[in-house]
Amino acid sequence: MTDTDCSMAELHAVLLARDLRNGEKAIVGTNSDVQVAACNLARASHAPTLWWVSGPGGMINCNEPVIRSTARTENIAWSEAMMDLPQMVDFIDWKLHFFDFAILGAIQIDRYGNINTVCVGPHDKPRLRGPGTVGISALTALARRFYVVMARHDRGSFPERVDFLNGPGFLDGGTSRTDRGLPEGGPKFVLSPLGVFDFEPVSKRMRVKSLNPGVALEQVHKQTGFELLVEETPPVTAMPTAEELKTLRASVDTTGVLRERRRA
Amino acid sequence: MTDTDCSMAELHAVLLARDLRNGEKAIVGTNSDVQVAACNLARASHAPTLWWVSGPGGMINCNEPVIRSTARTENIAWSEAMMDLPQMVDFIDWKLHFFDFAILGAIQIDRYGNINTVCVGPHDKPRLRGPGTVGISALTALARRFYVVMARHDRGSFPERVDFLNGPGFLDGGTSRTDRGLPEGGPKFVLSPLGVFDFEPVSKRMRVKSLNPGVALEQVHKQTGFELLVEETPPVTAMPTAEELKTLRASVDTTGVLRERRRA
Amino acid sequence: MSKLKTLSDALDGIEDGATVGLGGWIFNSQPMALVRELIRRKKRNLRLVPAPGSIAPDMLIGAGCVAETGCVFISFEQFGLAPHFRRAAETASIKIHELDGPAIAGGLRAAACDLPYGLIPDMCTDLPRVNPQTYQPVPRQPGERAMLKVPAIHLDVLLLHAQQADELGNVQYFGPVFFDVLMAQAAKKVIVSVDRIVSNETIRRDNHLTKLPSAFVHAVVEAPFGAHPTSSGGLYEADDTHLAAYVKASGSTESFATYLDTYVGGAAVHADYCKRIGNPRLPEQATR
Amino acid sequence: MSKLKTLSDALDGIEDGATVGLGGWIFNSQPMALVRELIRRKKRNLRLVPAPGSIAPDMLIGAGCVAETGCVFISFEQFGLAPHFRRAAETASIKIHELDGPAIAGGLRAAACDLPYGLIPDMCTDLPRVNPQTYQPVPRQPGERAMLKVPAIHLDVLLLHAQQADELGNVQYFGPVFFDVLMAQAAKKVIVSVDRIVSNETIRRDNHLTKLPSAFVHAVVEAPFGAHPTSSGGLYEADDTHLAAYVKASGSTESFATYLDTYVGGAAVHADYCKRIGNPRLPEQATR
Repeated sequence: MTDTDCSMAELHAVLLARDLRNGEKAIVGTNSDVQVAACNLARASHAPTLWWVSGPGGMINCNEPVIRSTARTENIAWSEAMMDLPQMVDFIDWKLHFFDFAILGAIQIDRYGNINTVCVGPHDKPRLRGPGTVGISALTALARRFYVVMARHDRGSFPERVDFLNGPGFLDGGTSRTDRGLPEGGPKFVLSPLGVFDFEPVSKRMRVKSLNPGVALEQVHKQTGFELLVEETPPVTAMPTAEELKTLRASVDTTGVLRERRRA
Repeated sequence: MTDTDCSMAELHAVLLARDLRNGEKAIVGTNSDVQVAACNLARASHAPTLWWVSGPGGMINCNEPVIRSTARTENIAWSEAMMDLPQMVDFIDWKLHFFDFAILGAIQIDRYGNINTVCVGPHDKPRLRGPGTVGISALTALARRFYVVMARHDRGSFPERVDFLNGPGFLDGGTSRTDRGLPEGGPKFVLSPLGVFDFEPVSKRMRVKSLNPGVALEQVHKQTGFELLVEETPPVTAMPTAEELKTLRASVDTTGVLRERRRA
Repeated sequence: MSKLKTLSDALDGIEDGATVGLGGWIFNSQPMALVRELIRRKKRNLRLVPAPGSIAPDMLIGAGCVAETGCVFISFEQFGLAPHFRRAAETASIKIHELDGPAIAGGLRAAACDLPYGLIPDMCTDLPRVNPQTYQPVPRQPGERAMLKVPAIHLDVLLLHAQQADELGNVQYFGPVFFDVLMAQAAKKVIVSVDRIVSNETIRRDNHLTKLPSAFVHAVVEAPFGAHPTSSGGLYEADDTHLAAYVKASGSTESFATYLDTYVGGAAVHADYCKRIGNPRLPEQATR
Repeated sequence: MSKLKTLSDALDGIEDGATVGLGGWIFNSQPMALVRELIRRKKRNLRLVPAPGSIAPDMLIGAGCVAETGCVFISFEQFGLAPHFRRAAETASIKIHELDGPAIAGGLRAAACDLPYGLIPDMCTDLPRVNPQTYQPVPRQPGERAMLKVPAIHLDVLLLHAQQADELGNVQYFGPVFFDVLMAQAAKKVIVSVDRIVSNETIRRDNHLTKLPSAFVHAVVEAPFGAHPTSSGGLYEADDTHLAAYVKASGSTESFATYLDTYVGGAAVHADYCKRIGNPRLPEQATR
């Protein structure tokens, strides 16, 4: 094991942290280990005034160097302030107190970056019933951008069209998102075990941005339920540097919550 | 001075306290000395679980034996809890979290117990501009009953019809209040320097309940801008007992904020 | 006028078919002692309105108490999907009202304010398609943002768990309140289990922790570890072993019946439940 | 990314005609240092949206800065009516938008949520008659409660006073927040004067006092006694002598010009003002 070996969760935290900027505002949902790690890694390196709030618990800028669920009471002792939940629901608008970004997981994501956490199959008798929507509709609709972290990458989880749309991405592509009255925004990157994906600026179709080490383009095509755009030969995902991993492990995730996950 | 001599403010606090019951919920506005004294006197005697909240500051069941403005930070140290103001605005409904009563002052009150704290004369160019409405509209509309404490009693302050109606009493009398969609409720007593007034149950017209010591009925009629109902000869207002004044001064208003006011 | 009641007395008067709110958040402060008592009493056809939850709505569904449920989020997170909720959805054996955060918040606030409905932005999701009763289009003026109206969510009764309260019903939270306070404002009756009853003096000393003033609360029940197997505001953590065992037991009708018999039916009062989980002890004091 | 600004820098960019919110409550936490600076800068035609207030809106009106004002409540309580507000109303020299508590709360919340309007119950008052722009009838379904819609109240800038903040803009209140937080959620720009600047560590130590997280705040200004002559959350009481003198001075154009010259124009920076009121000192520490 070299000093840049890392788990998939660590890789995702580092890839996200690199894209977060100083002064941005973020909301972090449930199931939040990678999200918290990304925000606190950015704060510990290039974005010290990135501001984040725990969606469920309301704790702001928790800086404990241990990754905990964002709903946990223990986070209070390490926070600057608490927001209550109804106040937070009001706060998610897009003109005054917009959030710059949110990071979400999903059961399905489609070619236009719409996401589904509700069900596979028809809603009234689904083949698989997921947990539901919580804040996903508001965050994907109203944050300035969002990131999606997918635990799996196969034809079921990357279908042509989500079975249930509860997190609007680019809707039907093109200008359909803004045509239907949503603000500019939408998904910026999708991270999966196979690579990193973004969206072509005009058609808003998902495209390959980079492939994780050892992943072949052919494999990605085979495991995706729609035609992914590819421009030239995709590069290999830039893996975490020794410095990034050192900061992550020494200042953010000191108990190794992310490291224990599956290898990248 | 006998041991039952008291100020007008003390008299009003005692008269109000007698009518408040255990377990009731109340909201206390600005300009609140008599209101706070009435609530805490009732709590100190027959209504220990009367629950009251400071309208402006949100402090609940402040039990400091000193009368302070309900907006003051000092009340926090003596309270069970704080409610924030928008939460309080939501809380003033009439089906779930009704308030049992409120106590208000006014520039004018009319024969149907409607009150005015906005202006005398036309609104666009008033002869006298008052402070405004704050919570008065919601409290008079939605509390189960309210009390009005008038600093003056003359034809100007007791007109046939208020120049501006910002606190609904019985509107046009009879069933007009409920006809227009407001809940049952309305003013219960009016306290003025001259006496105590209530409302005839069917017509909802103001009537004389008792006259303060030394006040003649004729004087009251002369100083009132509408025809007051009188049933039989009104009794003399039952003045504070020695016991009531003792409790008020020893357990509620220990610094004599009310006592310093004008004699009753 | 004490509001302190026994578990059994506190739940008197809840009818079959009642609309029951459940507070907490996933593995935090699920009102489990109250939920188990509902199951012991064999309540039927309940209409649940759970805050984002886990075992509280799932166990009620598994025990056959539920006809309909709102769903904002019902999940077992690292342990997978909520087993009984999932099965009930996939077999269409209960009716599910799909909700998102803005709709539940808007509906609860409308109820709290006694308004027939509230307004939320239209997020262009599939939710209005599957739940047209909740998401109703609003006629729009030119240039106005697209909105939906969401009807008031009235709760007959709300079950909550918090850390401490006095007998008057002032309830204190050491941790976040999630949707608990908003739900309390929308409920006809609010029943709160707490890990311990304290004096009014204790409540006044740390009065910024009183998130439910007594006027919001109808009954408090002393139930130490009443949120178990979920966490309670820093007093105890979620019991991962128990949660995993619950999910496993939920795999078959028989094993779930055994689970219910052990922890619910066979534990007639809350003290029995505490014995079954090994009589854990609360920390002496954990306020901040 | 410090948000700490000088009084003068903080108010840069406020245009004549701007809609300016004023926080606090009557004689508590009126943002007076900021108000005096607005007057020094000779702002004109402001549209005020004051929380229930006293000297903050009154002095701006008296100094000729105001074209229109909302009025929920503007009073000098034991000192009588607000002298300049009263005169302006009685001579119809400014436009007054009469509001009640539900309308300002509903309008601010609609703005915070970026909705075009909010809903409130119809209380059968004369307010809709004199302010039909704010109180608009809603078509009613049979059996539905009568409601009014109130348009969103958008604030270009909001002026507040609180007790302490860090340079990042986390603002702490030792006392009640009144409408301050709701107004902050509805404002494009939030400027807060505080009696003292403290470290981020101090903010985190008593983090339940942080009522305005830094994301709500655009600039903080250190102005000890910045609420004078009104009170500041337990740090100092209202200065009754000064308030009475203000009311007296407001009796004639000449005496009010002298007042303004002494306390505003002639006190070019806030430190000069503190000198004029006798250089009072803050207590060392007064959090709870």
